[in-house]
Amino acid sequence: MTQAPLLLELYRRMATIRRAEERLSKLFADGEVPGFLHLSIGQEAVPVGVCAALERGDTVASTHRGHGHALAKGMALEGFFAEIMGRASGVCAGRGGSIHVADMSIGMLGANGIVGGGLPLATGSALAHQVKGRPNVAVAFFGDGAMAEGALHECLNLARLWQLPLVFVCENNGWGEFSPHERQFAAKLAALGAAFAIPYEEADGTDVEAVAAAARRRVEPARRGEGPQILECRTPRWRGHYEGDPQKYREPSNLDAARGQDALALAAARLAAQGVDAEALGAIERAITERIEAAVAAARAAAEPDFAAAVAGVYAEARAHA
Amino acid sequence: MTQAPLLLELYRRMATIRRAEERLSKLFADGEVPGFLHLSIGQEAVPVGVCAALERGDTVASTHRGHGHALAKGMALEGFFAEIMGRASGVCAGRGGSIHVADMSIGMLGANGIVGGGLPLATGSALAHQVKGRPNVAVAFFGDGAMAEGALHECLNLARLWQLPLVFVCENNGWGEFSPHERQFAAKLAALGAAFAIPYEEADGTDVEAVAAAARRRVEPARRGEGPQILECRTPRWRGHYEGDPQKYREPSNLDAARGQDALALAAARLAAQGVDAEALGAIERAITERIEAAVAAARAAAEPDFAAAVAGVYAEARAHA
Amino acid sequence: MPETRYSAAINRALADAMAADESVVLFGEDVAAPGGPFAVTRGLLAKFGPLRVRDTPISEAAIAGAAAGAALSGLRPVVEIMFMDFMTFTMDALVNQAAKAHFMFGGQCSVPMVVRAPHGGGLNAGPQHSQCLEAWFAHVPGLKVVVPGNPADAYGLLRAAIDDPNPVVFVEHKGLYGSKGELPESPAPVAIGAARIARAGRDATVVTYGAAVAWSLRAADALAREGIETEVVDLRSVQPWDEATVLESVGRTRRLAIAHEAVSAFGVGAEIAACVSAKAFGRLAAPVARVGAAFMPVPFARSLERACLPGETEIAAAVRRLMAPA
Amino acid sequence: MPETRYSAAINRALADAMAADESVVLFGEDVAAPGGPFAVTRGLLAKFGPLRVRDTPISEAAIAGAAAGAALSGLRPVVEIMFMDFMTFTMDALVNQAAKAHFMFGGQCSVPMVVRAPHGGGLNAGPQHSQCLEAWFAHVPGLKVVVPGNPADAYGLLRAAIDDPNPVVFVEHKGLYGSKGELPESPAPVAIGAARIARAGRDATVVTYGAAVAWSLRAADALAREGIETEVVDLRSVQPWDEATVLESVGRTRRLAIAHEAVSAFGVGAEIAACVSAKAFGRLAAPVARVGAAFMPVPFARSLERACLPGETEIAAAVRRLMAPA
Ligand SMILES: Cc1ncc(C[n+]2csc(CCOP(=O)(O)OP(=O)(O)O)c2C)c(N)n1
Ligand SMILES: Cc1ncc(C[n+]2csc(CCOP(=O)(O)OP(=O)(O)O)c2C)c(N)n1
Ligand SMILES: [Mg+2]
Ligand SMILES: [Mg+2]
Repeated sequence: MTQAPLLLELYRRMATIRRAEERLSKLFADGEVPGFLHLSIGQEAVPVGVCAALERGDTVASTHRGHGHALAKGMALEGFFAEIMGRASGVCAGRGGSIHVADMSIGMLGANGIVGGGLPLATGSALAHQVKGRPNVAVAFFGDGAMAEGALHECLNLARLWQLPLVFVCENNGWGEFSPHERQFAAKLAALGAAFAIPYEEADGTDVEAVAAAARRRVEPARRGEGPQILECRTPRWRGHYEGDPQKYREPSNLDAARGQDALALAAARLAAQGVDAEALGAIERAITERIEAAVAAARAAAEPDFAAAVAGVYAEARAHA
Repeated sequence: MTQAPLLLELYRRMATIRRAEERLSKLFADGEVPGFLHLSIGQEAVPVGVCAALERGDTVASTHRGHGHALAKGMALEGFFAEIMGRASGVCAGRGGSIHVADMSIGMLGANGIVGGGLPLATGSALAHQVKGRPNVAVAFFGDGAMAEGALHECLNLARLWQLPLVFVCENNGWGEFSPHERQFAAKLAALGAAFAIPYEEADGTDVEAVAAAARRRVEPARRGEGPQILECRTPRWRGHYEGDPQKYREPSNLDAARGQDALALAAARLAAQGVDAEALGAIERAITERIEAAVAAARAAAEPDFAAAVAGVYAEARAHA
Repeated sequence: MPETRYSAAINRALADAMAADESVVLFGEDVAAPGGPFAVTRGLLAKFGPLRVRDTPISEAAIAGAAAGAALSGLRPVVEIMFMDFMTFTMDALVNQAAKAHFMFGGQCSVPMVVRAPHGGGLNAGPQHSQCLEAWFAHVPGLKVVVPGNPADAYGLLRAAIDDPNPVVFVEHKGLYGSKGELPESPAPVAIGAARIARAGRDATVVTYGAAVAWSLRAADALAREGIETEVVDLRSVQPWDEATVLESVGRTRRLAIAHEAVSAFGVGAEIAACVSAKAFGRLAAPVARVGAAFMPVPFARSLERACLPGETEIAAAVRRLMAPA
Repeated sequence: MPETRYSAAINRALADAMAADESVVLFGEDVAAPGGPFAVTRGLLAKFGPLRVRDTPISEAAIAGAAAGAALSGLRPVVEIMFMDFMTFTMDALVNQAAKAHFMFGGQCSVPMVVRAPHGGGLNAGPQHSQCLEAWFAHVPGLKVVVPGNPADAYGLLRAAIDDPNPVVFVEHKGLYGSKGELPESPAPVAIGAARIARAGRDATVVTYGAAVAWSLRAADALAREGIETEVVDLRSVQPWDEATVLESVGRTRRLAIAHEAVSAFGVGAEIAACVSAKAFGRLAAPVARVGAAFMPVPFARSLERACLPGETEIAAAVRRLMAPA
């Protein structure tokens, strides 16, 4: 069993994601977040568990539902909120928004508006680790809906042929937008992995300790040069596909079942059993809330992005040539 | 054991393909065939065996190595040679050439310059059979090199989800252009089929009777509405990737092994054992040669394609609207 | 002439086409049971059943490719690609297969398929959910590209697109779905390739399409208050585009601005400007002006997106410059 | 100044770039062990080893996408797409990922990758193996598009493309691989975006790129015999393109023809024609002419392909029309 300090830290990270997204939901409702907003509330154990197995130099390619990946990999709340609120101080200077939060300094290669879009990016990132001889792995997060994209097939194959240090992490929340997974994909990821001879493991995506342990078991062989690995986490989708989605296509029982799986509550119960009292958790929550409110306030106070800078920012500057 | 008359007919079809392609090879060397020429010499048992299980209304999407599929499905030699020689009387009016021979009247949806390009076309054709309630199947021929394209994954999935009357036929000749299959694809097609719960069968692609029997076993369930099927045929690549390819990348032993597998010789030996003598086969061969020479002569005599007709042929004519 | 939403007009065109021809089928991501991501296909599953109206997995390449194969085998598929940005995955099926089959098979077959794809920004949906990529398709012989700007055209052009024996990219605008306009009780198809004079004027011509038609009309209103009478030509389709109508209008006004939401550089407006500049050479009173998005990915933040995308103000300014003495 | 083949110049640029920078890696279908389908990458596997030079499976989408991911993580990948026609599969990786990453991540990163892709006809390779699709990429903010027309430029522009922090589509021409030209002993990079006056002339300007440069020079020779002095401007890159050099030349000659192998409609020439017609308005002696392929898929048969694709004759004819009194 994990020691309380580690679990407590995992709890803190999960709670940060949960509270940050709850705050975003409110900001969205109030018109302070433009565009589409896809929340990962309920799924926090996956990014937090997986990123607990990663090092700073490891890289992560994410999805449209990428807030958890960004924060779990270490993105600062200030740049995060400012970006999603469209400010100049955003981590992407307000040009990307929720679907594109990225922080190269911590190996977070970006949330991605293209379903399956992160798969080839992570494949290439793993190639870079391999060529450069770095002791790092790349992680490709993808949803169950992304399994149907040809990119999965091509990347499983390429990663296996080249024995890349790449961990495929599927966040299987049972839904691709408004359609249940069963109606979208006819294969099991385990069987696909077996077909490519890629080690596969499933973890309970509500149990952050289980995810962290499984992630370590997948990351370490990849890091040692034993080739790609697959981790599939079943995880609940608590919210609509995006904020504002009335979820008419969803049975109330399905929603109830999802809400019954609560990674935070599970971790809190374990912590309680280990003697971490409500008081301690409350203090953590208060600290999180303070940091979030500070980030929101800073974002509100931040400047609008500068259009001239954006115009000048389409191309990276080339070295001068004759 | 198949009765001689059927095997004799299969022999005749295989010999037609072999002699036609040998003739093309000569015409190409003589400068009478423009462009690229991919020959399927040595692989004749696959198209002939598979098409023996098909009916006229069944549809076939082919590959860049599509002469065998075209002739086995019933394309007339005249239009075939004229097309590959670039004449107005070609089955595609000289606009497509070898890589695009097609004959919609017999359900031959075209050879295809795009590796894997036939897979979605056949998927759609199978959908049409299903929607229209036709008792037909579609066949997607593809090479082992095409397995790496995402299209395979997407189409396996779609065909299985919709239980389409679609037979995936892989012609595994061990090579994708200049690279051996093992270095291009890390999975076995059988395992991929299993992952999607699509029935899979392998057949010896040198044995036309074995291919025909296996094809019947795959086509009939698809026709009955039991969903997609996979047939993989190992088959030898006798020639270079295209005519003119010096095959420097290939071990002489690999080439010798391929040339040792001869679908025509195997069928001839069986026919001999069944009492069909060399005389009878000789007569068949002579008839084939005559038809081929007539087709070549006709193509040579045929007009150049008309450019104005081509310009006018970019769009199909729409009905008039207000 | 009841008022109808653009999305409802599309829905009705689909329903009417499906009722008229059993070969018309519909598939795409979330178009059946959920009724479409923008609710455009709502009710069609119930009306026409699961054989003809299908949800697909997230497999854009297979969606487009299967549509081409189905069209070769007797269906008239209408498929939806949820955002035009994802047409990137359909390029092979559309360009190498669908666009070329009629030609390269010597006229043996046609490929009657429609790909519906909403383009455009204005929703702060960011760089990967806002693009206008119609110029790519207009450059491909064998494809048609239709861009309706109002509900009546959405209906009529979609009926024509479905009837058309060629592959048609049917470009909708996300920002127009909620807009209203008149739709006759028994609406008729609208011929692809025929522009519409959306507003007559004698001083300058604005050639435009899609959502930019409304911006142009508003610009024309503003200009009229300054005494500038602007003719607004709604192309309705960009491949083919109605050169005759455009040249006729420019022949009268001698001044042309082209307005679209796509990036100007190498956009649809370039072809029109090149063509008109050549064919009306010596008869223009001012250089042809182009109004389009700034040359950048469509940015997320509200102020950035507003500054990036063109609108009424930019169009009016362009026309004013046309009118300025040289 | 030894004579070097275009393909050898590319090979040398790759070798020199790989020797100069360990981050440069190469992958694509049959580029390593077999040395490339057109033998362009021959010998590089032996020189730089299997870690940096790799054969890939037939997975164009993953090739381009992995290149983008590798570029984000410290490599400078150069990948080959065997025929430009297959770039259809790379559109998402290039357009939605590579082109936008620098911008949409707020300048945090760059995407230094090169996609080499041979375009063009002349081999009777038919509709799916002959296309010139560079206009698509030129329309995408964030991409650069380079089109060398001779060995020295192939070398110099490829070195610059590999050095460039942005994704570059490097367009080669299959018909040029065997062509020869001078390459200095120590060739230098050539700046992307700077055109080259390939031949000076006072009467008319032909703006061109790629294989059409040679056709234009031959046309200029023919025209010179008729007393028409044609200036030939080799753009060398079409995104960005060297507006200043073109405008300067046209300012002198007052006559412009644009020649490329791609289909004219909505092609690269449309942008140049639109831009020059506007910026040199009133100073042109004749309408801007465009020479390009007929609006059709590139047909297979020899006579059809010849009639479809432009060449010296068409370019010369266009210039003669420019010179004709109005
Ligand atoms: C290529 C592409 N196709 C379609 C979409 C629209 N889309 C956005 S999210 C989504 C569902 C994705 O499902 P899944 O991968 O399971 O992720 P989840 O939303 O469940 O986290 C779809 C279809 C897209 N963004 N990109
Ligand atoms: C999309 C695409 N990528 C690459 C090619 C170039 N190419 C033509 S055939 C071929 C090899 C195909 O191998 P396989 O599918 O095994 O067929 P075979 O040639 O062995 O019959 C390649 C790479 C192509 N035509 N299309
Ligand atoms: Mg999901
Ligand atoms: Mg093969």
